[in-house]
Amino acid sequence: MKSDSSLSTIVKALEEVGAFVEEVRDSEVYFRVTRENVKAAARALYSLGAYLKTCAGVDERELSGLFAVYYIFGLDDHGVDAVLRVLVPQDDPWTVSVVPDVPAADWCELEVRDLLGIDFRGRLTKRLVLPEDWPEGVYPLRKEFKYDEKPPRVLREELSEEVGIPVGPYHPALHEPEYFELYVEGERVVDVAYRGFHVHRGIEKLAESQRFTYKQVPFLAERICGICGFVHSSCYVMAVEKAAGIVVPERAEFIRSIVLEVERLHSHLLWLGVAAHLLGYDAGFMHAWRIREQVMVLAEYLTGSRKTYGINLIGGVRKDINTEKIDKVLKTITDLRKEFTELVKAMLAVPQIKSRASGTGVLTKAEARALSVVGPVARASGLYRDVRKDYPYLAYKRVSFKVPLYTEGDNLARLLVRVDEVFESIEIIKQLIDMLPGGSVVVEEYDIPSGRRAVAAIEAPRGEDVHFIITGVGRPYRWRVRAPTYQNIPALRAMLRGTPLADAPLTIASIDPCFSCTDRVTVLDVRSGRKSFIRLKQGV
Amino acid sequence: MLYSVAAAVLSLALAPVYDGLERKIRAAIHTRIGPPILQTWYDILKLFTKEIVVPVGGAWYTLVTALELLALIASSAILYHISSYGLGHATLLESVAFIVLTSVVATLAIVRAVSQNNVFSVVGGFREFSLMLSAEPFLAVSFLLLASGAGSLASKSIATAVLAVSSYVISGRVPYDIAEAEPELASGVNIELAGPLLGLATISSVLKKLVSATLTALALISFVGLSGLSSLTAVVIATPVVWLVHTVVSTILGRSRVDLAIRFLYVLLFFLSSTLVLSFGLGL
Amino acid sequence: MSVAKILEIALRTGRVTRRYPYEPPLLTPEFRGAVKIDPSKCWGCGACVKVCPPNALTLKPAGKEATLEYFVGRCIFCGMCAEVCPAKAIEVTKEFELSATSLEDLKSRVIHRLARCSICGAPIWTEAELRTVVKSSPIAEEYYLVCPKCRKERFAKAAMLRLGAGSE
Amino acid sequence: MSSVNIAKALRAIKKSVWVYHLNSGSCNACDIEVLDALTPYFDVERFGIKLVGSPRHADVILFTGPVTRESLPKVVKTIKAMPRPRLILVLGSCGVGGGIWWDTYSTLGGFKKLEEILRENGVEVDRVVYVPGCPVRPEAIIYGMLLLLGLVEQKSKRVEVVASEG
Repeated sequence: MKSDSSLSTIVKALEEVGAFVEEVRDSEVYFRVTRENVKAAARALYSLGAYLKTCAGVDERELSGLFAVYYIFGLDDHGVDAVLRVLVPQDDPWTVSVVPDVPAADWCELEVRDLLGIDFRGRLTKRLVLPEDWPEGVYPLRKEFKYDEKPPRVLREELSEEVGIPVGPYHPALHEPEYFELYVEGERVVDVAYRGFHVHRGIEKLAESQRFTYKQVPFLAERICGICGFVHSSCYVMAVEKAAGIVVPERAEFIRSIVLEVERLHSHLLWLGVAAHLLGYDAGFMHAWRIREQVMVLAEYLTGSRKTYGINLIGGVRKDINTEKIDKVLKTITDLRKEFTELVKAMLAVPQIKSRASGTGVLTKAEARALSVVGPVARASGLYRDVRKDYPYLAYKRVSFKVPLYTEGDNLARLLVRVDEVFESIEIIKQLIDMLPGGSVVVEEYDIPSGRRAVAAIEAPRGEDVHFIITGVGRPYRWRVRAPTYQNIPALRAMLRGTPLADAPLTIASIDPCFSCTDRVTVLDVRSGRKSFIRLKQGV
Repeated sequence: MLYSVAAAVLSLALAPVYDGLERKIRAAIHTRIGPPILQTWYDILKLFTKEIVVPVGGAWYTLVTALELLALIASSAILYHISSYGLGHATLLESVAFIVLTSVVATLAIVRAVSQNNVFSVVGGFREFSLMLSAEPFLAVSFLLLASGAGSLASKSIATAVLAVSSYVISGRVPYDIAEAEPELASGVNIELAGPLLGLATISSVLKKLVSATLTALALISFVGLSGLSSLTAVVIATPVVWLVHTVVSTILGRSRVDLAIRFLYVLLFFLSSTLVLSFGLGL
Repeated sequence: MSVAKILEIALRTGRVTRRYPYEPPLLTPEFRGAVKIDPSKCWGCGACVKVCPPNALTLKPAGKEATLEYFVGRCIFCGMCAEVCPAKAIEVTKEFELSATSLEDLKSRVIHRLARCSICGAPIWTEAELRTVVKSSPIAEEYYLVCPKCRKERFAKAAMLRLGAGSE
Repeated sequence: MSSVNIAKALRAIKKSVWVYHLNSGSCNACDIEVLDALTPYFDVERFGIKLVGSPRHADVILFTGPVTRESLPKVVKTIKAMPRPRLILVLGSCGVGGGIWWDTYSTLGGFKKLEEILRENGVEVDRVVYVPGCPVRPEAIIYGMLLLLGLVEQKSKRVEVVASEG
């Protein structure tokens, strides 16, 4: 993938703006850049076609006496990641923001500001990370902060003034505490404010605490999200293996890929059921989940648990697959294919589903590109983006499959992308089972040197999941997770504007939001400050 | 008269059972077992054992809920009274009283919804209003037409179709349950209710379904031309059958959106009504 | 009408409901439920405590005893403890009907008596662990009943003596 | 109304249990299993259990998550809105014992701690049943619910054994 010429183009472009190469590892190039030059460097990368994967603040004072901010850019055309490392002195912690050129950095810069106390110049900053009652000047990701410190709490009455139609924080459509405030005119949404990050559990900090070791973190990573947890644990172990140069047995890679696809099947079926429920078609919900139940049973049979599978280890997997399991997999996916085909036909024949899903929650291709959306949301807006193709990992380089692409960008297109992906996943599992190599499933002997860095990405059911790791002694020094929903939520604002109120829940659900993924470390308020008043007119 | 009262009382007592049956059948279409047939009764009885929480609005509010229930009982009583001699022979007074009562029920429900200090409830109330505006006039016209006994078989059939559709709409089922649409409105008009008041509202919603099913059953039985006790019995028996059809229809459809619902209803009902007028004009 | 297709599917499928608790649950042979510690096998070595990600297993010394506590209410059912247990004392069961009205009912404890250092009297390892060690490689009591600190001191003293550092 | 006749209340709801699902910052897995319990294979509607959209309608709250700092005020508000008796089924290892993040800076560490805060704010909880599981299986949710209603016996018992003398 990585050709020397494309590498030298990138290096040359960045050296022109004062950055220099720090390290080249596998498909990652690390650049050092001063805080004054970071904006120009980011601009240079953007003009080469890069997109921002995420940024991360690291307290490197123990290593170099400085703070560091990493900007991770993906150049998917070249299959290369370019990482900018900006060093920030601890007694004068500020850097220049890249947001004016790279809007996608908005959230992660604010996260760095609030969790590490680094100020960003040249952009609007506001205190919004962490709960409102969190004291000033306490930064959880600084090393001197203990992971189990609990600053005094003030129980405040919240959301007393309700200006819009509150959807949440407890709302039957979401099943997760999130808060959207919809500003409506009649029954049409004119704007939306998002108040999220209720599920901040301090996972990144916990992983670098004394309580955890490299081997235990996969179980923590799995609990970032109860739907796509295996993606997170796989991505974590992949990042560690990459950093430490551990070669995983091929059979383990295949098993991981099979389980990842099983997880995608259950996730998409779950989503389809929820979408049907939101459209008032409970029969669709029940039948989708009835079909899904067999996938859950299969997952338990393969891994030992219906969810949070717990089979990932650094160096491989804990459970092997035998012939009985292979038979069960093949039988389940054959039945699934048949039943799913029928169900989709029946569902799409329901007039309300077609009429309410099509033309609502539209995200154009241009908007999708500008907002760097990922996964089915991107593919439904005509953006060809799939980590399994762009950065092939595990066993995906060995199988052939199609990436479903729709151009309408509406709720129906996102539904159809997921439907197509179910069929593709079934095909992928079949191929993987056919080619399953022999051998062991885990390497026991390995060594993880400290101070290594790596970026790993996996195509989760919801889109690209990125993990960035800096190794430490016995445990990660810094572990940064960027879940797909993190990237997709900002697109909701574009999608919801002009959508009928009745379709707002479906539109919110159509990005298949997973707030627990997004919220691991942050609390965020994008309330625009603009208070449009509601006019509740009669429905017509 | 006595028979009509007996039929009305029987149907009122059976309505929650029909509702339980509806849930059972819906469950069967979902490939699951579902609740016991008496489940709706259990729910109502439980709600009445709960403490009374009077929402903002207080006594006025309780009054509206009780009045709504009374109006529903009265309208079903009228229907069973009419049943004893067939829809074609209803007096003008009876027909008008029925129409007025149905509008009163709808109006009270809307009043109840919008008088609450809750956005969801208010939105739900407005939706109910728009829905009522689109269904109620057609219900009235077709009912009065059938009650007058005039017109040919063709025009009667069309009027029955209009009545069947508009009475389905007032039953508050999918796709027209948009007033209490759970996903976006968190049970909408009922959100602020609790305990016995919610119990009353639950009975009201069951009775709405009863009135809707009885209405269609009555119109259909009228074609057969029965009268007296046999007509009454036929209506009482046909009611759960219509209820069953309503159940299946509501299970295989999704929820509509207020604008789509109204557009669809207007198109359908206007089409049917113009055919009706045409058939009258041509004297078919 | 394909809208009605769902009826056909439902008719063909029938009812799939498991009448749990009157019918057995939908368990597979691989299911990992709560773990069970066999007190007759446990040494109290604490390997499981070290590996347990949520700290559902704890080993706390108190006076003459050390208590290995398993709090199933925090367990994540990963089964890593059973994998690392050197005594094979931990078994992963299929138990999932764990509900309880109080948190105390969710705790199970194995109490180990602590052996004391014959020199300084400080608690060292559990008696069960010492027994196992002695069984596998017999050593004299004067060695195994001495805590590492005292052993180090004793060794230092002996070495000094050998070096002729004297008799102060 | 400080004392509530729990036995009477439980009898009243034995055949009709309306539940409200309250997520205090869980990972979603338990929440998905709650939904799963409604679907054909488990079908809790056969016990008269129904998911409702407002805490005012609820007989029982299904509580998941370790209670994050951010969700705390809203959780308190929601439980307050529930009429007495307040019956709560705490689902999953997070709610029961705080889960894998029981001691981090941004979680409270489970329902026990929340109960203290609720009491400080004058919100009484009448009965709690803890259901461990990570995530809880749908069957475990059913079992917990039946235990709350007093229809099954509790299996878990506090065990304390002295290790064998060898």
